[in-house]
Order: sequence, then C-alpha cells, then structure tokens
Amino acid sequence: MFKKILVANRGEIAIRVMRACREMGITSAAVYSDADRLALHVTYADETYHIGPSPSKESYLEIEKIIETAKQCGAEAIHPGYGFLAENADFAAACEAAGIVFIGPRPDSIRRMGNKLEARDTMKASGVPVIPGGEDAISSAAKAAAVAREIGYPVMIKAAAGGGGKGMRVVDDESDFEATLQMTMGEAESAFGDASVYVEKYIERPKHIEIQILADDRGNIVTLGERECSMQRRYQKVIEEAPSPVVTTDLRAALSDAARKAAAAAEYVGAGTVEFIMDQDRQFYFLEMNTRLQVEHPVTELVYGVDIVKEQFRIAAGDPLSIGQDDVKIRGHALETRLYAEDPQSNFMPSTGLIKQLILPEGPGVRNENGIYPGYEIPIYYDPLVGKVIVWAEDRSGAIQRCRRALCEYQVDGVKTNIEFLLWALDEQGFIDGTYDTAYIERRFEPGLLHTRADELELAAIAGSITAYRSLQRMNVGSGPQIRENTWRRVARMEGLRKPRL
Amino acid sequence: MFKKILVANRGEIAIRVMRACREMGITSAAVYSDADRLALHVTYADETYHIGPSPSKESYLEIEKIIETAKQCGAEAIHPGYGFLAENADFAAACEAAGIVFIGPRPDSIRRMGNKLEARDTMKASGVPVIPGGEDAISSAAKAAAVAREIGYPVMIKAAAGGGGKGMRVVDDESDFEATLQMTMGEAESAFGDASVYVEKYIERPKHIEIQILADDRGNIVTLGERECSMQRRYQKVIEEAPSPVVTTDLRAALSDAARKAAAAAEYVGAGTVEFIMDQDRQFYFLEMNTRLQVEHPVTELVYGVDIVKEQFRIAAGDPLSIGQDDVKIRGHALETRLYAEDPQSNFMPSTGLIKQLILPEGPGVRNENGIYPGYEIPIYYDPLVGKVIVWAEDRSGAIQRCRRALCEYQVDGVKTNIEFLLWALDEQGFIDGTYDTAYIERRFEPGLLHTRADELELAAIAGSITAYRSLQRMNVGSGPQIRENTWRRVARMEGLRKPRL
Amino acid sequence: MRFWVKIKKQEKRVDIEEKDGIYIVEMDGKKRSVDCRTAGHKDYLSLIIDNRSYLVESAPLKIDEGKYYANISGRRYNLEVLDERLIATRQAGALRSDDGPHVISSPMPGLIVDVRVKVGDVVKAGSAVAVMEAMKMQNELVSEVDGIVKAVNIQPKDTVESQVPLIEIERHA
Amino acid sequence: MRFWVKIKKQEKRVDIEEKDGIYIVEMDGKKRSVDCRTAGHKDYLSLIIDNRSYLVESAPLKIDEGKYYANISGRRYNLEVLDERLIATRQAGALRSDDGPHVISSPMPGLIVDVRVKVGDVVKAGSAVAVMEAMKMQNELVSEVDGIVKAVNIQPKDTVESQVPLIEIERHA
Repeated sequence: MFKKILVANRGEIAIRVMRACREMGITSAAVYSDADRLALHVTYADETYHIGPSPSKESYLEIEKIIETAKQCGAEAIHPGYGFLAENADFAAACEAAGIVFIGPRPDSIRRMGNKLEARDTMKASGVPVIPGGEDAISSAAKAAAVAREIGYPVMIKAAAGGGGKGMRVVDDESDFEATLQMTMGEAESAFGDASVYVEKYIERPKHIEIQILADDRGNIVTLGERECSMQRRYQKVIEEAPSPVVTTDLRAALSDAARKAAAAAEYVGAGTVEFIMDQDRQFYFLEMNTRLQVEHPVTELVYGVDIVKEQFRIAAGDPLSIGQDDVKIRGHALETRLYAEDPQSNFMPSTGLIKQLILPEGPGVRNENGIYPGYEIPIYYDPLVGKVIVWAEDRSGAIQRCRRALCEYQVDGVKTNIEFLLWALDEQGFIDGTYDTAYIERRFEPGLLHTRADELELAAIAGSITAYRSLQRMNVGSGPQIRENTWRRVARMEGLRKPRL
Repeated sequence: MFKKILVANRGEIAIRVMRACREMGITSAAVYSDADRLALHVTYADETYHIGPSPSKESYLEIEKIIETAKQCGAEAIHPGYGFLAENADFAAACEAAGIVFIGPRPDSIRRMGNKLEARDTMKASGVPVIPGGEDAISSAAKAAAVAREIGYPVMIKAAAGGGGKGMRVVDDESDFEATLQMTMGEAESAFGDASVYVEKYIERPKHIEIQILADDRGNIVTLGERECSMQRRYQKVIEEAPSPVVTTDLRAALSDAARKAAAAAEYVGAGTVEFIMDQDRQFYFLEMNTRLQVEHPVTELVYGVDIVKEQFRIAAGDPLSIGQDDVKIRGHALETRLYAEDPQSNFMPSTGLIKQLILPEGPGVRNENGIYPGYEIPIYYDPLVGKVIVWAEDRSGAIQRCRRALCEYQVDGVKTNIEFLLWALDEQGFIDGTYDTAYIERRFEPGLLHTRADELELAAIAGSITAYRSLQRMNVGSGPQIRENTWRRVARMEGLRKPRL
Repeated sequence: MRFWVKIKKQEKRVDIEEKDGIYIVEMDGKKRSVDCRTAGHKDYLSLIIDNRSYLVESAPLKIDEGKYYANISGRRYNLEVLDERLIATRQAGALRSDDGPHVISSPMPGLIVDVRVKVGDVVKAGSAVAVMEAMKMQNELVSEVDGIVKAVNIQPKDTVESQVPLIEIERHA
Repeated sequence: MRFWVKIKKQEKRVDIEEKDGIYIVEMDGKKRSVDCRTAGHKDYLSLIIDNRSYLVESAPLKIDEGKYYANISGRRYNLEVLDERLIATRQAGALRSDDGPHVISSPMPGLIVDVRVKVGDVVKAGSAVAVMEAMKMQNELVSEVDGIVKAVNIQPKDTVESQVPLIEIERHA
C-alpha cells in the first residue's frame, strides 16, 4: 500500500479521502490556494502545500504545479476527488509520465468515456442499450433532420463534448429543428471548443439510475447495485438514494450486467459509475460513464458495507479488490441530501460568508461529510456545497423519516442554506411514492411553498419583544442582570422549533 | 403506536429515545430538574416539564412526580432510559397502576432479576450455567466456609442485592474467610439495606460477554448476538464491542441459547441483556440480567441493522417484533467508547464546567450519541458521561483504526476528558489481540503512560512565544493588525496535531 | 411595558411584565407565561412557552430606532419594536420608513452577464432585472418592489465587487 | 525579539522575527519559518511549520508577568515568556516563583469522606491526602509536592463548595 497520498482537491471530498488515508496509516498531503489557507482540509491533512492563487485555474487545475508538489513531498499517488482534475485525461497521463500513480482509471479510459459520441459507440458495440439516435456527429443539417424524423419527435440535440446538463436542447417538432441545431452547435463551439453535436430520442419523464462499479487490474469487476439520482434541479442532483424505489431484483441484475459490459468495453480499472436513463416503461439506456468517485458514493457504501475510497486505494496500488461479487449483499436503505449555501427563496442565489455556528445532526444512522467548521468563511471561488447528510435505515420510509429528523437538527448560521428546500423535497408525494423523475422538482417547486407560518411569526414577535424589554431595562438600570457572554451556546435544532405550534 | 411518550431521563440517552420518537412521529415529552433547565434534552423534546430540584432524589427519582407529569401531559407511555428508575420495579408497578405503559419488562421480571440470588436460582433451574457456589444466602459462617472449601479457593463473597461491582470481595484462602464475610455483610447491610450474601467460585481473568435479547408479548424471543465489555475500569465499562473477538459461531449459538432460556425463565417481555462471565477456557456462567436498555446498545444496532429503541416501542405497544430470528444477520464490527468529563492524569477525577467548544468526529462509519453542546455547563449532580463515540467498519481491525481516527477528531474544550486514556486503551496489545479481561486496565494502566512528548512542548513553546510577540507588538503600536474576534473558529482535531512530529 | 411590534407587515400590541424571572406576555388578546433565559451566548434565548421549548437568536440592531431581529432555525425576521417614548420621538420627527428608491446591489463579487432593464422601464416586484455569474452559477437579480427604473449602473461583462449598487428603482406610490 | 521561555521545567531561548507575515523562530539552535494566522477566534492560531499544519489555542494570562498558555488538543501548557524588559523588572523585584505553601483546594462541590493527613505529617508528591465524593464517585485529592502538612481545614462529612482551600502543605526546601 502507498505510504503517502496527495489529495488534489478541497472541501468535503478532500477530507473524505484523507480520513481513509488516516484509517489505513497512509500520510495525507493537502494542497491549497490562497483562499483556502484556513480551510478544513488544510488543517486535517498530515502535510499541506500551497499551490497558488485563489482561482482554481491557477491552483487546483494547475497540473504541473500539483505534480511537482507530489514529487517534492514524496507522494507515491494522487487522489483527484471529484470535479477539478478528476476526469482530466491529460492530468492522468502527466501523473503516469512523472511516475506517480493516478488514483483513477487509465488516461485512455477517461478519454474514451469523455467524448459522449465515442462512449455511445463503444457501448453500442458491446451490447449496452443506448438511446435511439444518430450514429455519428452531424455532418449536414438535412441528414440530421432525416435522422430526427426516423427516430420520431421529440428529439434531443446534444453536444458530443457536453455534460452536466450543458449543451443539450429538446426539439418538439421538425419546424424548429434547424434553428435549434444551429444554436446548439454555436453554443457547443463556444462552451467546449468543439461544435460536434448529435441527435437522440428524447426520453420523457426519465429517471436517472446509475450503477457503481469497482474493477481491479486483474480483471475482477464488482458491481455495487444502483443509485437513483432523479431528484434534480437544473441537472444538479439534490437527493440520491440506494436502492432505487423502482428497481426490482431482476432489473438490478440487468442494469448491473449492462454496467459490467460497459466497464469491460472501456477496459476500465478503478471505481466508476455507469449512468443510465430509464423511461416510464423501465427501459434503460446508457447515458454516460463517470470515471471517478461520485459525490453520492456514500449511499452505496452504507447499504453494501463497502468503503469505496479504500477500494480505490487498493486498486491503484495493484492489490486485488477486498470483495468478490458474492460478498455484495444489500442491507436497508440510504439517502443523501446535498446542503448548499444558497437561498431557495431568491432563485437559489449562492450565499457566501462566515459560518457563525455549525451544529450537525447526530445519532443513529446519520453520516456527515463536511468541509466547513464554525468560524470558516465560505469563499466565493468554489462550489457552494456545504456538506452532505447521509442517512441509513432498515427501510426506505425509515430512511426518509430519519433524513427529515437529521435535517431538522442541522444548524448553520451565517449563510443561507437550502435545508428548507430539502425538507420540502422529502415531503413531496412524488418523492415518497418513488415516482419522481428528473424534471419533477422543476414542475413542482416554487419558493412560495417554503413560506413560513403564522405561529413562527408569533414566536419571533415574542422573542423580539422580550429582547427589547431586556435591552431597555438594561439601559435604564445601568447594568442589568449579569449575562454570561463569554461563550457560544446553541442547541440542536428541533422539530418543535422548526414548526413552532405556539 | 403511542402518540406521546414521556422520557424519564436526561443526557444522551434521553435524546437517543427522543430521536426514535421523532422518526416514528411520536411526540416526546422531557422532564427536567432545576440544574437541567438549559440541558440539551429539554430543548430537543417536543414538550418539556419541570419536575423538581437538582438532586436526582428530588427530581429524576421522584416516582410520583413523574407519573403525575405523564398523566397531566397525556403521555401514554414512559421510557426510563438507563439508570435512575430504569430497573425500579416499584416505578414500573406505579406506571401500571396509573394506566401508563412502562417501556420495559413487567415489574415482576424486574424484581426477580434484581435479587442476584433469586436470579441465580431461576437460571440454574432453567439449565442456564451459573458460577459454582452456595445455593442460598448464608445462614451461618461455618456452613459458608464449608461451601467455600467445597468450591475451592479463591472464592467470591457477594451481596445478594449488590451490583455494578459493589458488595463483592475475593477471598484467597480459608484463613481470611470469616473476617471478609463479616465485612461484606456489614457493607451490604449499610449499602443496600440487606445483609444477605452468598459464596461463589472466583473466576480469574474473566471476560464480560452479554447477549442482547428482544422479547414481545406474543412469546417471540430474538437474540441479537453478543457484546464484549471486558475493557473496564473499576467495574465501569470503557470500550464495548460487537462481536466479541473470541466468540466463535458455535459459542455464540450456545450463549444465545442460554440467554433465550434465561429470558423464558424470567417470562421476560422487552429488550434486555443477559450478562455472562467467561473464563479463560471459554466456559461461561450467568452473571446477571439487565432489564433495560444498555448504554452500549448501539454496537449491536450497527452490526445487526436493528433499532433496539424502536423495537422497545413496538413491544410496549403490544405489536410484534419487526424481525424474526432468521432476519438477524451480522455484518462487520462495531466499537463504542465512552467519553467522560474526567481527568485520567488525576485519578479520573470528574471535571465539571462550561463546554467552550465541541467538535464531534464525522465521516464514514461514525455515530455520535451526545447530551452536550457548545456553551453547556456540565452540572455536578449527575453522571459525568459526555457522550459516546460508536464506529462501524467491515472488520475489527478497520473498526479499531476508525475509532482511533474518530477520537483524534474529537474536540472538547473547557473540561478535561478521558480521550487520551481511550486512545491508550485502543493501542494496547491485549485489546488489539482480543485477549483482554475485566482486570486488564487495572493491571496495565498508569497515568505516566499518557505523558506528552518533547515535540508537543516545542510546538507549545513556539505558539506561546508568537502569542507573546504579537501581544507585545500590539501594546507597543497601540492598535496592531486587525483581528477578527467576533466568532469562534476551531477545526477538527487531527492526528498531526495530536502527535506533533515537528 | 407596552410595545407596538411590526413584523412582516403585521402590527401587534405587546404587553410585557416580568415576575420572578418569568415574562408575562400579552399579545393578540392572549396572555402567556414565558420562561426566557440566555443560553450561553448573549444573543441566544431559550424560551419555554406552554411547556414547549424554543431556541431563538435575537438581538437589537438599533435600539434607538426600535430595530431588532429574531432568527428561528436560520430564518431571520426583522422587527420594529416601539415603546411610547420611541413613538413620540418618531411622530416628532415625522419619520417614514420605506422611503427612497429601492437599490439592487450585487450580493457577491461576480460578472454581469445580462441587464434586462433600462432607465424608465416599469418593473414588477419579483421580476429579474439583471443576471450575474458568481460561484460558477448564473443568478438572477430580482426587484423587490413595483416601480420605475431610475438608474442602471452596469452593463454586460462588467465585473463587480460585493454590495455595489447596480440598479435603482423608484417605488410606485 | 528575544525571549526566555520556561515550559514544564525546561528553559529555552527563542528569537522571533516577523517578515511578510511569516515568523522566523529560532529555538534550540533550529531556525523555522512559521506561517501563523488567527483562525476565527482571536485565541486560536493556525500554524504551518515545515508543511505541517497545527491548531493551537494560545493567549496571555498576565502580560506584565510574562504568563501565557498554549492548549494543544485539550492539553494545556503554562508558559513563562520573558523579554529583556521583564527580566530586568524581575531581577529588580527579586521575585521567585514556586514560593509559598502548596494549597490543595476542592476541585468541585462535594462531600469529604476521608482525611488522611494531620498537621505535621510528611507527605510525598503524588500521595493522597483526602477523599471527597462528588458526582457519585469517590475521588482522591493528591499533593503535588513533597512537604509537611501545615493546615487541615476539613474533617470527614464536611460538605464543601468548589475551590475551597482544604489542606496546606509547606514545601520541602
């Protein structure tokens, strides 16, 4: 096993990886930008190295600087986390060239899966179902229109280099086709530097289902069941769960089989995720392959009892997986909610600032993955993810109840968060009955649904009036009753408080 | 299911029970003494009732006041937690008389198991192995000496009404027998108001192994494997684990069978624990039955995926258990460490005071059960338990590593804690290889083992000198560099910090 | 002590009396006993009302203007709490709140990507007036009032710091 | 700036220079660059030394006597940090620390259950002089010095408050 690993990331995922290092007796090395001098991952790491100015382009995306730091500190391997350089084939190749192990798949696998069209071709050739559509990048508008007609409207025009919901457009009928095609190609050119687009069948009310795989360099491939991530807002996952409420044992076997084929086709080594789109008839189609650790990996860890990061270390070190497919047994249900510093009342505007107070939910079945602490100032340069609350329970309804309980205990003061939004989502009928699809939130959510209630106003009026009374008394009598001011005190948020019922 | 439950306890266990209430949609009612007006359980509960002055005799042990409160607030049931009234048969009977469900066994079961001699007789009659010894309370010293001779020295003289390590004495040979007998009887009389004692074989280097059982009122009894709790200091458990490192599948089956017989013999309904003493040859003997929830119940919950408190609710409500014996499957390994506000450097003197800062360990496989918060003042009236850190991992060595990692992340400022002591215990060879017995800590521990290292002194000297430098600069220049003082900031404790290695 | 409290456009008369450390609060014709203690930090209050326990952060913003806030589970309420003396002062000064134009400022540093209004445009409360990119997200800036655009200080591709006034809107009478 | 630092009976000479926000610290013949920042609360310092990061709580106790503390992971160190001015003052006043009797006080309120020494007894550092019950536990009170018992202010069954001087011990020379 490695003696030292450099973690080329920040925030909660850097700490997640470092915790695995610590538990395996591996020295962890952090890198940090100017803005992150006081970030939690810097203090958490065993060693810590400054790599540049605050903008990520000049620090966390600086391939040469990171590799040089790894060499300088004697790290044998680099874990890229997610985001930043995690799916950058050049970075993986540069690590290899420098004699440092990249904890992830080979550069070639990243490259092949990074181009959607090439990935699609590879999958199709290996017998993995893909969304009906054109085989190639569009060469002429007329030919593309013919393909669209053949598939049948509505169709989707997608940038070959796109991802994360960017560079895709739906066309409802033929009259809009050419204009939309031009627009999408223009956008793809300016956003990704590559105008290639292709046409696909548009799946209505789709579910996002993904299969976690682990593959070592001896040809062992293990699948760890599915996660459903259809609770999305603007293509960003909001709640993830394992297992999916609609996936049966048979369907899981079919999905896992497809994912295994996909991994084999990509000659994949490492932890990865094969994403599928599933229509209302439970037909599934390959969407893309994520060649890295996912934000939502903990739900899989909780139901299968496997530590995915530690398996990544083992694979990268050339060791075999610690488990075989027969050891993979599901237990219970897990949910993950992503907490962002953003204001759901104001169009989810990011909210930066100083975390005045932070109290996390605890107790049975609650796992916190966080990158902040009381007194930390959320910088403007990076993703406003505050942390993740992940819960496990014996069954899905228990997990939903527990998740609600945990979010009600969560206290973060100083920045606005999406906690109320998450609580709204958990209470939605479409979520509870499992019928939700990727456009569910878009159809249902409006900020007015979060509005507070009359009894909370009453409580605020009472508290405010007593504060005024006490303030005025104190002014009048000079020094009023002694008040202990020397420390912070805050107790866990409770349902009773969240829903005053005065 | 109940609509409202009164929790007749405080601290972490009260919150544990209230969390289960919240997840099941049950209103929780707290009770509190004067000293606990600002305690966490009071704020956490949906409703909260004052029941008297700070000493527990005048509040948490006030049977009538608690039952009156339950009636007044409309609670249908009372959960007693552990300690206080949890094993008080009179309290259970008073609940019954008042038409309130006592969440625990019937008064008669509590009574029968409360007297050690009676419990021993019941077990022996049911074929549960008991420690070789006299059948009855001692009537004459001469007769008792004869029994002792028959068993063979060393023997143990035990108070029938004793428990928790009190009222027991070892006699190494016959010459000391009579004097020790008189002393033990005198102590038993003054401590328990009952001079009855009996003689038992003294087991050398015993292990403490206990079986968790759940029994509903339909005759279903489910056993949830064993916990080992042999890491003890002065008969107080320090680290608990499930499964035991020395219990094989066959031994588990034998222990479970004995526990099942014990529960059946006591006509037991509820969650309970049958404690066994196990000698170096893995022979086990009934020790006592705890007719309540145990402090260490979470380790069982983690490896079996069962929520014991929720099962207690179901049993008390007359519902069947949610699981059968066939559903009980073990996964991985769990450890619990008990954090006390006490100073291991000064003979474990309790340490009260204001919690200035509290940061809990988080991340994979960590569960916190706490009753404190930043700004809380630990009162002098109650047990100095701060909280529990419970970890789960795929196997025992992973759990030990994770526990160490978690304790290193734990930050509590303002009171002294036993964290360093727990870290010492986790590193002990006898713990790591699983050979430890109940006297292990007594044999091995001395405060000098916790002493700090030279490089930590260096770090303190550097930090102190810079503080002096900055303080003097500030005095000299009037107002020095602006320092943000308005908030607290503290980051997770890390290994690197704990072990400076400058 | 009698107060006139304004919160979220509601007005309430509140009478408070202190007795043995308990506050007797009369509001909306309802009298309540409130056990209110400072919970560690001076701005945190633990309140027990009718056997329910609440934790509220509350502090003065400007005592001499009767401005306070109360924060319940991260939701902040601004209050005006006026006693007789303050009401008298206010009437003397003929102060009126909610005067002056509505100013939309940058909530954080970022890049302006779109400006959707020009001077003289009529806007509705809730309508987007500009779009800025910050923290890798595009965010709409919204007018909180009905009115007429009085000033536009930005154009697309401008980089702005935090709290810079971007657009001013004259309120409709 | 030059300091003489006393910590746990060790004495060290420490030289500190500040350069572009970095402290150059020379101690025990070793020169180190220390990146030291206030981390939120003024008493918390984040230090990076040789690419290792530490968090230490440190503050003055009495600046004019050169008394400071540093708290590392809950372990508190008391330090004497003297500059030239303080050393001069001290020599002038001929102050000596560790003077006066060792006083054993009650660490918390409790009940005295046993007193194990009487006036005139010789005690060793580490030996128990009394037993008190608090928080349901019996706790031994221990002398930290070798010496002779000078005063015993308690007897068994006394109830004592916190921080009451119970027993005084004259240190051996």
